[in-house]
Amino acid sequence: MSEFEPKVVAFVCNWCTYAGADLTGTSRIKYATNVRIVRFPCTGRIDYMLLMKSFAEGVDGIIVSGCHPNDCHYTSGNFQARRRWIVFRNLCDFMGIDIRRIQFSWVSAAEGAKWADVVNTTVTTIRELGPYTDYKKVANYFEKEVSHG
Amino acid sequence: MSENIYMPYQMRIEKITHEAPGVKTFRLKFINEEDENKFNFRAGQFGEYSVYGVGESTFCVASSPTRKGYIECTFRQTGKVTSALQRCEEGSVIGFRGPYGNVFPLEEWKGKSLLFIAGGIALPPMRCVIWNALDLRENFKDITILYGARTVPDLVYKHELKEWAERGDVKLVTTVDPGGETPDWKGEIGFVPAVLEKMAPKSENTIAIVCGPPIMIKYTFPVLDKFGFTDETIYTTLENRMKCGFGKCGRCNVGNVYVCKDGPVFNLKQLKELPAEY
Amino acid sequence: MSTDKRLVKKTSLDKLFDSIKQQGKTIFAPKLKNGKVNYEQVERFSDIATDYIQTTQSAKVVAFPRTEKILDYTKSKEGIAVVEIDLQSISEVVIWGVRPCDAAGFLPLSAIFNWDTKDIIYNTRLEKTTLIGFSCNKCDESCFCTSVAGNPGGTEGSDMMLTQLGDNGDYLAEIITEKGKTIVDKNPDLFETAGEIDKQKYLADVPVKFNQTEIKDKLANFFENEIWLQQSLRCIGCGACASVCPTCACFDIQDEEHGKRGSRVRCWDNCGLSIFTLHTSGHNPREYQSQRWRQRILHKFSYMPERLSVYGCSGCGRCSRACPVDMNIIEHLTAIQEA
Amino acid sequence: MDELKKRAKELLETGAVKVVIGYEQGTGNKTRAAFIQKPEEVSRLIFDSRCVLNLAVYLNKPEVKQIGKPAIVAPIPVLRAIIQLASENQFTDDNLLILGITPESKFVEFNKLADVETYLDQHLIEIEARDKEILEKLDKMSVEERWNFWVEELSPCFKCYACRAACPMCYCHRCTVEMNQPQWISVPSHQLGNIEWHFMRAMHLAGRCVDCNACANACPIAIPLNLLTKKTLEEIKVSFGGYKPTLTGGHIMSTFKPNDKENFIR
Repeated sequence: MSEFEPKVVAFVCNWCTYAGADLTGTSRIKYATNVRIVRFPCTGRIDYMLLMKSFAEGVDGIIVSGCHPNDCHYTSGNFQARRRWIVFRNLCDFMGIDIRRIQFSWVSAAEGAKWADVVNTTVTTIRELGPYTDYKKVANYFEKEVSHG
Repeated sequence: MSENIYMPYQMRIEKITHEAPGVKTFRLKFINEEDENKFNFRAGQFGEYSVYGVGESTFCVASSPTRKGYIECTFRQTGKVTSALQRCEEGSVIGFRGPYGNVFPLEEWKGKSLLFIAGGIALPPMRCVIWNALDLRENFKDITILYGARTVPDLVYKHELKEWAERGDVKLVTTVDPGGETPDWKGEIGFVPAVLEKMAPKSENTIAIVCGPPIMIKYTFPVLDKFGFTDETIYTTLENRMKCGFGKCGRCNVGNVYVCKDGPVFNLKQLKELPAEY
Repeated sequence: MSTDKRLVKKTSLDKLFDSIKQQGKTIFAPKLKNGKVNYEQVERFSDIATDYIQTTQSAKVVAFPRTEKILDYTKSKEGIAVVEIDLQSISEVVIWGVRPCDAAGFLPLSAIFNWDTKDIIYNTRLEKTTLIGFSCNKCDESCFCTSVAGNPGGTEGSDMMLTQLGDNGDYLAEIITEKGKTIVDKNPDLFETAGEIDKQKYLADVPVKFNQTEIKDKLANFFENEIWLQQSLRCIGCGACASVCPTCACFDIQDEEHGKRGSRVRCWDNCGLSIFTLHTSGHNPREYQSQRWRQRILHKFSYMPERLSVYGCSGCGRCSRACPVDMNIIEHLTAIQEA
Repeated sequence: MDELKKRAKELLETGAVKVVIGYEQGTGNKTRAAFIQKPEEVSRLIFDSRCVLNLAVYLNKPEVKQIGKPAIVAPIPVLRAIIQLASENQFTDDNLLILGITPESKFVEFNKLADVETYLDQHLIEIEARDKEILEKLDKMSVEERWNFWVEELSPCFKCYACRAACPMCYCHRCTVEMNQPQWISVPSHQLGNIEWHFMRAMHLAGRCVDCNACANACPIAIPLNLLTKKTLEEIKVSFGGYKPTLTGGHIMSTFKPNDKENFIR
């Protein structure tokens, strides 16, 4: 069997982390290629349902990242997001969703190296955890005959 | 065709026409020739059009049964499926189940005059009957079409409107709501019921076919009544939310009538017997 | 065929269960979970619940599952490959412990799925289902089968009907259909000959609460009536009643996509939900709960008997039991009859 | 109870309210909502431990609104719901009268919503010991065990939406599940869609749920779905100092403190 390559999706804010990730590239810092970046105006816009849908669509890990506290382009979007993440993460854990697979971080536009590190450590963690089969099993309901309850 | 009544025919989009903002007409061809040979429909019927992965949506067949080899549908982008249809390109494959529902009794109307009154996106269900009647022109006396839309760009089938206007055997009146006209607009300006009143249609030996938004219908019926149209000579086609198309899913049930089975075509007499739940 | 009557010893009941199980059939039977009894796939005879009046959900799931595939599709560069559901793949199912009202519920259900076009998916599922009924020796205040032409020992819809002859007694087995006969043929030793038995005295006494014909006649001219609003004022517009109903058949058709593959599925819907009839334009023909409540009653007790010659109710009382706000159907129908 | 009936009668007689929403004896051993519109019918009103339906759910029902100004019989959970709804601008002092019922089943009338808020300070939301025990039991499980627990519990859900309908806080004209562009929650009921639906429900109620258990009581198949909202209540207590319905304080999930504590963001 071929080695497991984690699929990781990153939801990042436009102003800090996306620019930070850009800097990682222009600084020629190498990092894991397992991540697909999705850009949002602000972390406040990152709906938790997007995270749920990502797992349903088969990702093994998720990174959510934005501006450091007090650095939000819209003043408070990241503070709002942080509250939501606290409850979201707790509820996920309570429902048995593996929160080790969701990495939250603050990465500024200047932190190109930090972005590479966040991605690399997340990918390493996910690689150790293996594919998220528990969720995939439930998400692949369509493989089974859908009937009887 | 499969015994599974939910299985759609596979159709290829042969041609897409932009009719108006958000409104497109698809010409659909059967991928499987066998399906095409077996397929038959009559004016007034509808089908379930589906985009795989998105779902099914209900609307009428807009082309005439006299034109063989293809079907056409016209729809406005409003919901989930119609939005997905809007994104389809020529050559894409979509599903189609049908035809469902009853028909306009064109046979019964032989020898009579026809008055079509349509508003906005409601011309498509009528276009099917109009072409059907025009292709069998000798069967009918006068054919009059009154068509109104909010604005000039909102008028659908602009090419065909031109064609009808140029034909000597059709009287076409087009109108747009006040404020919806363009500087070079040559048609009427005013709401459909008002324009109809001005036209003073003759009710003698005439069938009126009305289709449009509820508000237009509401004010058109009294005008027809004023000119002597009886309830049996006024026809319309109902739209209700539907899923199955064959009287099972329960959605289109109005009184003891299933719009998808007993309709969508009703005359005013039948309509008045229904509870007002449509 | 005239009903063949046999006797099954109480002590042989588990053997009968095991024998059916060994034939490779999936058995659904009432099972206790979270304090509620429901049909579940059961592996052992001892798992079957015995002390209950009625399961929360009806047996309709075997022929009309809450979600079932109609077709599968795969998208690729070459186009879309559509495959319809393989009816052969539907497995043979036995429902053990069906109540007479539940079995009778398949009649209106079949009428809906066959009144015009024939729904082969539903029909195949039903064909592959064997219903082993158990008559009722007790009932509760929600039961009203006798008001809708049923009875606690009714055999309609079942393939075999078992009636326990007194507490701890043996069972009278009525073999109603070929499917029922097959079970007997496979287990001849378990079915002994029965003498003359009057099962009537072992059945629950379900009082008649209303007259459905009278109600149907009344409903013919009852559309505009303040009773609908009065009755539905406390209705909160959920779909619990329709979901547990053995005869509710309203459904939705939806596409479920997962990557390049997906399925078109048919799933339950509820006329009690406001979105049921909502047009894309925003217009809703049944905007208020009172209209939706009226639709529910009229559909079952007026439209269905008129159009399909069968009432849309088998008197199981599940809707009343499941309702979070006590919309009791007996109470409401009686009020309509008396109005 | 007599006091309550007397007051209800007065209110209807004087026309101060058009309807009194209370509890009455239902069928069997059930109780249910009563909509008393005539003074002579106040005798139908009852209150006892069986009256667990949260009547606040009716305040947003169009047909009930059409009757006219209501008075509502309100035990503690209903009072909490009223304050939360008022803070969400669902009604004001002018269009509602509150006939409160204390935990000792005593009648207490409130003239103003603000008085209710003050009164509730003495009755903060406390998760019942029995539920706490279950939450603790679940917390002790491994992630896999919890996942399996919820998959098993939520799989039978057939999406009748009784939980949503019974919840006073679920008053949106169009719920997210009914939005289909995009389709966040699958319409058909299946394992994944059910988990997503209940997860989303709990998230939407976080910081708003008044812990009345109406959802779990309404579930026809007895899914313990109130555990989810209880868990969010617990977390809110730990992280944000707890939830209490308030007219002015802002909502837990739409406000923030710059120094909100967490330990998981890198």
